[in-house]
Amino acid sequence: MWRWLHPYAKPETVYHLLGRWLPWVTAGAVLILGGGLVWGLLFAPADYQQGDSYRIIFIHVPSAMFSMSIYVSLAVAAFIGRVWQLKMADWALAAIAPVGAVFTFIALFTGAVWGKPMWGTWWEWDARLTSQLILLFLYIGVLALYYAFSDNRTGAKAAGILAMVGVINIPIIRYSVEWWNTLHQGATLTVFERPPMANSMLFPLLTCILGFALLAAALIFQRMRTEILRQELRRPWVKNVLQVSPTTGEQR
Amino acid sequence: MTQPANWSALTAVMRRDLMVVMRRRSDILNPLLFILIVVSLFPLAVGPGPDILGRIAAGVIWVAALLSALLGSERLFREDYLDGTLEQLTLQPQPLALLAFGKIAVHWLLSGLPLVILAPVCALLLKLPIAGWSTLLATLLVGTPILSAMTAIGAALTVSLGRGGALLSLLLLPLFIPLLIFASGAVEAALVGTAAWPQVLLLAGLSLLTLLLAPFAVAASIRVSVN
Amino acid sequence: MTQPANWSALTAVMRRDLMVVMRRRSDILNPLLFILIVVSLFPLAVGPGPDILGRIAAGVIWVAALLSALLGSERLFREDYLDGTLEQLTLQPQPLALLAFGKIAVHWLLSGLPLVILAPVCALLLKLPIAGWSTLLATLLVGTPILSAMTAIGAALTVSLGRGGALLSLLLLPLFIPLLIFASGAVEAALVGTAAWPQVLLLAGLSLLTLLLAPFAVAASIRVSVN
Amino acid sequence: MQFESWQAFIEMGGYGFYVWLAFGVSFLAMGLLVVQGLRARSKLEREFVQEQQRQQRLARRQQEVS
Amino acid sequence: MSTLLDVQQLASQRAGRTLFADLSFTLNAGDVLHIEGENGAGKSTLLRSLVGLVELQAGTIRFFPEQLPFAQEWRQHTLFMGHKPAVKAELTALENVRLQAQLTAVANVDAWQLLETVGLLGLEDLPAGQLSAGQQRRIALTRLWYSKAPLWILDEPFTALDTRGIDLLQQRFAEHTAQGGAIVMTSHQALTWRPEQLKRIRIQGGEL
Amino acid sequence: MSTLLDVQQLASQRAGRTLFADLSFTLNAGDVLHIEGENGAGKSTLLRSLVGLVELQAGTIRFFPEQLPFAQEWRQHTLFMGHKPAVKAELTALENVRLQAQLTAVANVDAWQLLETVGLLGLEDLPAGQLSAGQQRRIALTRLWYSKAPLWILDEPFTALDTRGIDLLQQRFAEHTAQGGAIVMTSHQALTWRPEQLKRIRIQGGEL
Ligand code: HEM
Ligand SMILES: Nc1ncnc2c1ncn2[C@@H]1O[C@H](COP(=O)(O)OP(=O)(O)OP(=O)(O)O)[C@@H](O)[C@H]1O
Ligand SMILES: Nc1ncnc2c1ncn2[C@@H]1O[C@H](COP(=O)(O)OP(=O)(O)OP(=O)(O)O)[C@@H](O)[C@H]1O
Ligand SMILES: [Mg+2]
Ligand SMILES: [Mg+2]
Repeated sequence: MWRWLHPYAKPETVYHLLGRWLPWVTAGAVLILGGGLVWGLLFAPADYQQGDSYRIIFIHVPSAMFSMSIYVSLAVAAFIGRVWQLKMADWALAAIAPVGAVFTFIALFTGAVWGKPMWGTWWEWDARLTSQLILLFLYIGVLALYYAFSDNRTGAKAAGILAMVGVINIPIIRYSVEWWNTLHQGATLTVFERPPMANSMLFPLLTCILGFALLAAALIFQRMRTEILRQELRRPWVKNVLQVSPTTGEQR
Repeated sequence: MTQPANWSALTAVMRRDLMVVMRRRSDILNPLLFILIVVSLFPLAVGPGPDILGRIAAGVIWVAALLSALLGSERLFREDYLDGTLEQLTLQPQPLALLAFGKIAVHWLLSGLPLVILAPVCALLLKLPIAGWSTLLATLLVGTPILSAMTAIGAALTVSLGRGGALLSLLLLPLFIPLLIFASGAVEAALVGTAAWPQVLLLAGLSLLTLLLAPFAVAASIRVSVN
Repeated sequence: MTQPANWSALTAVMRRDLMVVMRRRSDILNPLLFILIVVSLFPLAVGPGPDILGRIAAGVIWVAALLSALLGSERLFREDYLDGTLEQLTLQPQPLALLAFGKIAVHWLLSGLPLVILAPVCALLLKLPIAGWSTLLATLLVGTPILSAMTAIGAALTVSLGRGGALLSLLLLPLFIPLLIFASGAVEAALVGTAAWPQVLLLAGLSLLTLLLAPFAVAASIRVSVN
Repeated sequence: MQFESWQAFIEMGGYGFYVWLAFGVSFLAMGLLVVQGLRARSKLEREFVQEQQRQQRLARRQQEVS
Repeated sequence: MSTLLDVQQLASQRAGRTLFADLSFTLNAGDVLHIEGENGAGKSTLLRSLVGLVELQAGTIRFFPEQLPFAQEWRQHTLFMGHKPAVKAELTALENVRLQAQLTAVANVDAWQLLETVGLLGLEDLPAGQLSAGQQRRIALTRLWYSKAPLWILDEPFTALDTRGIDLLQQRFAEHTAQGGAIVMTSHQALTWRPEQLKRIRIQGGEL
Repeated sequence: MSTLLDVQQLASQRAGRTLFADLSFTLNAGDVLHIEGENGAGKSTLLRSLVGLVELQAGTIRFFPEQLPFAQEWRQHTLFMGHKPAVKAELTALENVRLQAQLTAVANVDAWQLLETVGLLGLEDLPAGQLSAGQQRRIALTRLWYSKAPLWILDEPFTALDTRGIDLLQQRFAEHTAQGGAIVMTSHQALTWRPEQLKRIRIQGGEL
């Protein structure tokens, strides 16, 4: 069943394949996300309860959404790397994790900033907030382990194991936090009660979500290419790739 | 490959580790005293008001458990790695996961068990209301093995790095958090009079699951580190 | 024997230790993250009610300081002892106490300094009332060097024993207790509006004294351990 | 267009500080991510060139020796 | 003359350098294979890759009797000793020997006898860390006296031993090969004993 | 011919056994003192007690020039290398060499040159822990190439080195003694070099 993957599993092939897609994905990300944000900031109506502060939603919600799905993809990559001994899946950790970590950070930060006008506090030990914070720590842990080893391959394998252990924990964390918080205090601070969203707000939001997805893909592709090169630095094919433009990096 | 050989290797690993730590009989007391001291730090740090103390008691005892697990983590594999024991272990005919289980068990004996034993004293020192005692004990009993197993995974992953505890703690503490929440939540529940057993049962289930899976994760990590 | 030679040896010791821990530039973050995680453990353990959190905040941050000192303690001398670096250090022409001072400084850089830097964030996370912030910062600044110095003494004494952290903590924690009492007392004073500077000054005095004497104690302990 | 003036757009109905802080930091973070990615790539290229030069140096020295 | 080990076209790279490539050899009962090479040539890497401690670049390794299917089975037929002695400094010589034997699942070793054989009698109660360098090596080497593994893979077994110790060890090697065992070893010192079936392989090491 | 070291009636006990007693010798410029003895005889103990790492039972040790009054002064005139290499596995060869030199307060060593001398060029960027056993020893041995100490005290300097490495080291020994230095060393391997002023002392070791 994995046989069909085989020709694609060659680092060189993947490198060039990603290189071919990268410009398109990047262009799409810039256009769609830019459009979505302009739409959201300039044209969407103000919220009748929150006024214009709600416009933070156009970054907060997409980044929060993808912060979690990216972690799942991280674990899937680690699993493939472990079970099918696909080195490149392990390397993908290094491409995926930083993007996920930054998305998580953005969700946290925009949430905190939004919380100040809405809830009157920057930080609250609310279930969602807490689990997002832990998610950030998990990302950083995977990254720290990946780069802690001087031998790239060993680092990739070790981080893969950690990513898998971490993902088993994600639902547990989620559940525990949710449950812990409601026990201690009533639902005074649940993430805001919103009226059913008007289309004039929903459509820019959906555009932004799509834009974030493309952005994540573009970032990951670019990093994956670098990572493939790093891991294969001493292989002959890399010599060809890098010597096309030894100094300027035109070939990127 | 036969059962008895596996068993003797498991006990050999455990006996060796225990002997190294307890060259002297008096060393058995060290983990106990460590926990006592950590727990008695808190009344000093937060002031002795019984109302506050009682409310944070379960949390504090659980934090002490995490710390005692973390403090014992470096010794789990590091010296074995440096002196070549770890590579010999990977070459034994017994499954490495079995030997890893032995390591986890030793870690628990040296960090988890003392806490379980001392829990009543700690509860007394921190003025935990009586209603919470049995639940606290139950959570410790089923929860500390999870700590040991997770610590072993982290320690095995970082053993070849030799970089002090900061990286290790970074990896482990997020994984410990659910445990902390469930456990202190259970005691809280007992204190306010609602049923604590669902959480305790949940912890027990998690514990079993972890003990079943962790040895394999540890074994895989050791193989990665020894390379 | 000349001043510059002493200076270069001191920096060499410090640079070596720092490099071992921070192979990469990004490793600088690890101690910071460790502190953040430890501090965020507490709200999870004791529940998020802001009234409780604020009252125990200073104590918790100080307990985190102790722990981060203890966790870094094994790495202070143990590997140097095992690989022969420690015996080379005792044979250098420079006074061993000077090199010991270097070790203490590194330990502080890796465990005390991150805490001082992150203190505002920690205070925010734990909802410490604004009135206590400056005092907390002051106590940390003058108090954490004492922690590092004491830890170094304990670590040097136990380095040849190879017996994990429990014995070490046992030696050290009683020494830390006065520190904890003064520091959290000072913050408490600031919170209720009385003068905190007497305690802070006292801590500063203690700190100077310790930093002056500890290197000699560490040097003597190293010589005993290397034998 | 929801805002009458540039000024109103900046003020965001009184929430300007929060909205622009959130957007600013988010874009800063993403920008740093992009820059870091590109720099990692060019660092790799530099390393590669250095490595090649080192190989040549070593080869030359080996020839001198023999 | 039965074959114990068959190695075909082994290749290994470390940090981008090819240490050896296309290395093939067969080991029969009674063989002693002395692997030679300069510091950093790749001798230890070769031995470690034979037992699976290092990943191989290419090549096949077959242990005989081949009907043994699992990794765990051939492990029982192989004894590996690397540069590090795996002796616990905190435990006494006696404890070290006993626990090591239990770990390798050999029941009923006479630890006292073993200590006498390697010349450590009278020192059994000292923590191994306080013994001299050669004495610590001797503790590790006791494994050779009770191991039932036919294939021994020894990395620099003579390190830190005095001449009497080296002679003792070579005697044991002779016994082992006479009983149908085989030995793969490295050493920078020449053997003073002349095995009947001595093979040598020289590894050149990679180009820098 | 100036005297560098004068040792009178040294005695040492370890764990209740007398390792040596009444040991006296003098070391002049150009001398090589080879201390012999079986494993556990007490060679390392002797060397370590010369530099004060082990407490003496009895005897006097005098370093010359004697007008140097403080312990710190003779330390600058002595270089000791024991069984353990004091090489940090986490640091690269280059970093190890540089930091070691700074520690011994020798300014301006050319670390690259040193690495080339001991044959490690091209490996300077690998963490020392990944180098081969002999290569790690070589890192530690670079100290011999810049040390200004006249008296060298070396415990088993040939461990893990290949024959070329041993030759290189002996060359350096010859240079050192020719310049008026002196060497106290132990080794279970015979010297292949014949120093002009070779002395031997054989330690019998205590009765068990
Ligand atoms: C540090 C603070 C905050 C964090 C870490 C945070 C985190 C999250 C997360 C993880 C999600 C889930 C996205 C998903 O399930 O796909 C989310 C969704 C959301 N958040 Fe936040 N949040 C924070 C503060 C806020 C604040 C203050 C508000 C508004 C008052 C807010 C409004 C929303 C909304 C409207 C959603 C979408 C809900 C949905 O579609 O289910 N968040 N946030
Ligand atoms: N884990 C590793 N990562 C990268 N390179 C390694 C690793 N282990 C060994 N090497 C490299 O492989 C080469 C061979 O090392 P090896 O230990 O096999 O040499 P050796 O022949 O045993 O030498 P010695 O005689 O000194 O023991 C060395 O140059 C070393 O730098
Ligand atoms: N710290 C110690 N405590 C007690 N006994 C010790 C200590 N160090 C060494 N000994 C004993 O002293 C004796 C001599 O040890 P030493 O290391 O000097 O031997 P050596 O001649 O160097 O041997 P080798 O050739 O094996 O290196 C040994 O029997 C050892 O048990
Ligand atoms: Mg080797
Ligand atoms: Mg010796």
